[in-house]
Amino acid sequence: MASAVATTASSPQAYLRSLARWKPIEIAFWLATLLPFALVPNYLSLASQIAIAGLFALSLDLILGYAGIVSLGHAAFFGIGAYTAGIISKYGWGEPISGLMASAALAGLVGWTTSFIIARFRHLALIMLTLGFGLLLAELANSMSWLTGGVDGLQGIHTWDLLGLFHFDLYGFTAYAYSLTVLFILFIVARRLINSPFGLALRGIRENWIRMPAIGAPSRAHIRAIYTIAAAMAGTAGALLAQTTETVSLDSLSFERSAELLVMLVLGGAGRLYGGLVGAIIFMVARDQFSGTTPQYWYFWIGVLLVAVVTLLPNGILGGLSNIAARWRKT
Amino acid sequence: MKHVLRAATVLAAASMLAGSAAAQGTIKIGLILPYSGQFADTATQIDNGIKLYLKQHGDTVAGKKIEIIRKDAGGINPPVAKRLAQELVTRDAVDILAGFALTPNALAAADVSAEAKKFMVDMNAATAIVTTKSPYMVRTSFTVPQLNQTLGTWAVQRGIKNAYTMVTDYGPGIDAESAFDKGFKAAGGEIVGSVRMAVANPDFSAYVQRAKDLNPQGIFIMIPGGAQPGAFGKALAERGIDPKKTKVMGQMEITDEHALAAMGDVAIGMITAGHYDYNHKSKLNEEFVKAYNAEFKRNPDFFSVGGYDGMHLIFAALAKTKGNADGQVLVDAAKGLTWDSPRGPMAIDPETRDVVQNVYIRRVEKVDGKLVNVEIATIPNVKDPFKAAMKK
Amino acid sequence: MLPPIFGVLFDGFAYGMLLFLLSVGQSVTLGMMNFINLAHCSFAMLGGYVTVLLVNRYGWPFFAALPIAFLAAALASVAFERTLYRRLYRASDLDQVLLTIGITFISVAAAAYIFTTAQQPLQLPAYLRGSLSFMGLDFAVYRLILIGIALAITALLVACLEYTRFGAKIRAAVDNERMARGLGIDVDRAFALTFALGSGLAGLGGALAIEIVGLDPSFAFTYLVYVLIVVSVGGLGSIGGSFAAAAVLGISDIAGKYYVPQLGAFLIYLVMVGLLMWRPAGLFGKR
Amino acid sequence: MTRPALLTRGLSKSFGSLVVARDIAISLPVGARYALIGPNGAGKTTLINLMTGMLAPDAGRIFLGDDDITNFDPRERVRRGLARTFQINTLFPGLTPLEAVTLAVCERRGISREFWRNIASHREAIDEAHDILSRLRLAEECYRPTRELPYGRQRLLEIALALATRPKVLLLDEPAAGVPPEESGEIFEVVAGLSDDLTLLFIEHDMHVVFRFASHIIVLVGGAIYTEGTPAEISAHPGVREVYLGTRRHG
Repeated sequence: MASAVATTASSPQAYLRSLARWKPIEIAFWLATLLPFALVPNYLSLASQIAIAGLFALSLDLILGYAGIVSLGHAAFFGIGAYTAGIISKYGWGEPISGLMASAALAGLVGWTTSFIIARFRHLALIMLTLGFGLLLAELANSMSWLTGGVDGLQGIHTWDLLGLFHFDLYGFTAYAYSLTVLFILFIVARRLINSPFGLALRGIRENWIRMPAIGAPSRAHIRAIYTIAAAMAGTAGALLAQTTETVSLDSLSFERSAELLVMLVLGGAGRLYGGLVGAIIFMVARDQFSGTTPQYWYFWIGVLLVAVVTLLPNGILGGLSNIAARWRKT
Repeated sequence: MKHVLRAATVLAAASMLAGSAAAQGTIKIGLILPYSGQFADTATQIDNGIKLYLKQHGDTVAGKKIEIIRKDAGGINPPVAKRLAQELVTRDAVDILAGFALTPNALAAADVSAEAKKFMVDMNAATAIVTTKSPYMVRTSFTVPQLNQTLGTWAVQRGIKNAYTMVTDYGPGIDAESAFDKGFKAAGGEIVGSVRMAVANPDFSAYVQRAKDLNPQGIFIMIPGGAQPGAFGKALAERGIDPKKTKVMGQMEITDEHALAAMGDVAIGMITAGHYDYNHKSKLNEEFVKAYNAEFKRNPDFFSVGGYDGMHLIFAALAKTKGNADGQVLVDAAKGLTWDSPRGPMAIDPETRDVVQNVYIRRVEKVDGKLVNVEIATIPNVKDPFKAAMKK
Repeated sequence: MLPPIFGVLFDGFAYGMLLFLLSVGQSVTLGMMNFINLAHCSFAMLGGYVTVLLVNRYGWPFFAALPIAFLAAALASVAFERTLYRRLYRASDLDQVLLTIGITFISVAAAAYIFTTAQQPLQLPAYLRGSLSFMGLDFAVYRLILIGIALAITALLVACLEYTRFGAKIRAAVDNERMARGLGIDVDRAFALTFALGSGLAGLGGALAIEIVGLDPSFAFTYLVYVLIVVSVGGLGSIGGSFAAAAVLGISDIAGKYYVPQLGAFLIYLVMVGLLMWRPAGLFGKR
Repeated sequence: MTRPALLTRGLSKSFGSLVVARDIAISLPVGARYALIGPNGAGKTTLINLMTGMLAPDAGRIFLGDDDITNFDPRERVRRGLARTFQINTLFPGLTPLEAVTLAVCERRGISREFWRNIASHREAIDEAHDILSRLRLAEECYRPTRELPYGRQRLLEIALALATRPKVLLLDEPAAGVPPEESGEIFEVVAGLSDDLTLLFIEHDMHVVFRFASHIIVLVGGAIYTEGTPAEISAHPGVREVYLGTRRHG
């Protein structure tokens, strides 16, 4: 795609601008996200949870796909967001939007604090440290059951009507509209960020960590910044789940959630804004369908799906598809 | 915008009503269980109980065909459980929600039951407060205090004057600890120490050593079923604690069939409180076990009987309402129902909608070369003590 | 009379050896071949099921079942290596993660289908389940056996991989595949053999672990975290490192649970985080 | 005499018993074109790593102009005008040369933390990057991902990235390493055409190239300076012929 653009670009500036331009397929994608309202109104709860998973995957993509930080503990921020929103609501303030912001702020604060450690490590040590922090936090939440409700989950969450107008209904109508809107807004933020000088610096870190200091780049400061942003975004996703389902439990912090998130992102294709969204859609729809038909053995089919994607479409679905498209164009 | 929203909601509601109208002659039950993951076996056993009941009694009651839609919650996952419950109600137009192996999932789905006014049958989740979350819910399993507070009282009456408690540091463990403490202290016993153990814990030797250091007359334990009871039993044997001398007590899962096989002879003498075991001596149970084995080639356990009795309750209530599946009508019909179950006499408390049943105190013995739980005492018709205390 | 601390140290060391046996295969595949095999515990689970089947159903002696568990996992892994894994030796880490997680999912479902979801308790003879008294302390027989086997495997692996031609070939093949081929080393075979060795060790580890940790289809996921912890703390590619890491983690976990049970659940993770912050490449890590 | 652009004094480093740098004193005058030669394992790359802060010396001091930079981290040295290239390509394979050089320019200009405006709106930075690429004859290929560029082009991009930091002193670690002889000339012509204000130190094995482009040659053997001097002095030095030039002819 880049080469096709290059020949027509009149100046380097125009070339870079063209890379960031909205493409028709992107607009089509976002229009398609509105289809569930009309086509499958009975699936809006699922659609809402997919949008939340997509937002969560997008937040991981910012650090993994763009800055090359593999995290197995990203659920920590999701959980912090979820518990913050839940606890605020439990103690009497169920207004969703302010709750969302408070959750994002707290998750971001924790992300910023831990980023000072995270930014010092690479490779396996980094993965294991994120995993370790995640597990420690999950244990902490379990032992602080006076605050979190422990294994039984937090009880007594009530989310007020959105904007004082829209009740969170049983059909998930409001939930999906709300989650989708938040996802879209944060997607725009992420998209701008990726196309900014800062986004370029992040890709530099991913592409070559060693070269960065040799061109005078403060990689650690960059990593701290993006880690904080990703944490806040993950916290927002967690808060959305807490508010739309009015439940929070320890699973929101668990290793399984972090691992599942990684699977979704890699399945869709890391390092591509839409990778996490596509991965979340495919993974969650596949799971919903497989587990609907064979509740006991759906793991098998999900496994087959993953193996098939890796062997047929390396670098995730989007990565594989763009490779195929590039090869096809060359011939 | 608001109008559009309302219109869409109405539309969706209309389509749902149309759905249930089309299914005039059927009653749909949405079954939410953790079919995959760590608790898959619990789900399997509950579902087996349900399948057996349907096989024995057919799938029609009061002229209605019973249709079951199964959903996998995949372990402890309340948001998913709640969504599945929502979808079952809105998309599949189910009349009854059932299953629920795990308390957090049951609590989440209870919101849906309350909001949509759907009858809900908790076939396993055992935390006392679960049934308070929806006025349309009944329970056919047991409650943690029902077993453990009863056990605490019984232990003191049998001369165990001091005890050490060891529970896993999670909801059911903490509930069991406080229930046992309550029963034990009220009867005059003394708790000499306690420890809360890590949830992910493949090795118990350190904790057992702590208990041994204090040399109590009794040890009360509460750990999740599955792999841990076996590991716990081994730690007892290795640290030289003999359940024949130090009374090791707990809730029934620590001496279930698989746990006993894993522990071996060290389990002999362990005392547990339970509401069901496949060795319970009654004609009804013998038939049940036989039929169960014929169908699934394994013995039923307390999960199975929760599912079996859950189905019975649904059938009995529907028979009483002549097929009316309205949540309020069904729950009213369910209140006060009594029947004979493989576990013994059983009833639904009309006030709390919770299960009333016999609590059996059992001791592990070797009978014909096989380790089994032998009932040594029966405390009849026990209500959930937690709710009794709440009322006061 | 020995003070109880010796008992705690013994239990901790034995627990560490259990972790070591479960992880050492991963240390071989991840450490030597640089391949992220998250399906490691699936091979361990296979070893476990083979053992249960042979011992419980066919009445084999436990020790006779162990080599079969090793072989079964090794053979199964060769089949996977030939068909799936080898395509991804040079793929990105993330693709390796996705493939092996997929295989783990499949193995979990397959185990549930074939062996049901029930716990599979191993029926061992009484002499393996008792304990020996020595100076007032009880030493469990099974734990002594675990320690013995762990020590033997460490010695054997260090000898094989660091002092034999086979070991040199593998290291050459991993360090510079093209040069190794140029030197006439059959790289494909070296990789397949290493992979089989790693998976076989996983099978053996699984067979030895189930007596303590139990066995059901979720096994393939449950112990993955412990395996990753041991391998990363030990340092990639170092058998000795894994051994030391497992011992440190096991002892601190058991000692922590004994002396400060309030921290029981946190300890193994705290130790891991602390050790990795101190030595990011692991205790004996080179890279 | 004005202060040298880069000065090291008593620089030493060893790994265990292996001494890789022994009491090294180098002085690069402003605008110099110095070559660093020596047999494999002489410690040439190590010396560059010490100067740029990628390795910490055991002893000795490093001055950049008036500043003692011994304790500065690599990034701070770059900001003060000490840049380097790498013997083995250390590029950004997935970025295009335009993106990579723009990144370096943005870092220097201090706008790399700006996350809201599109990169394309930073016209000056982009033009500067394109200008550097043009000077290094990379303009035509600046829209292709780096990993697709021919090897020789990638070597030039190494230099372009370093230039984007606007260095006062540039350390080139075998800029033409691995490039066929017919292409290496192009690379050195580019190097020779760089501004006279820029102080250069390059490592190179090809003696023809060294004698053609260097004004001064430092010979490193076993981690220590064996000798240094003008190309004429070095080519006449009997010891150098023996330990280095002699073996190279056959090696």
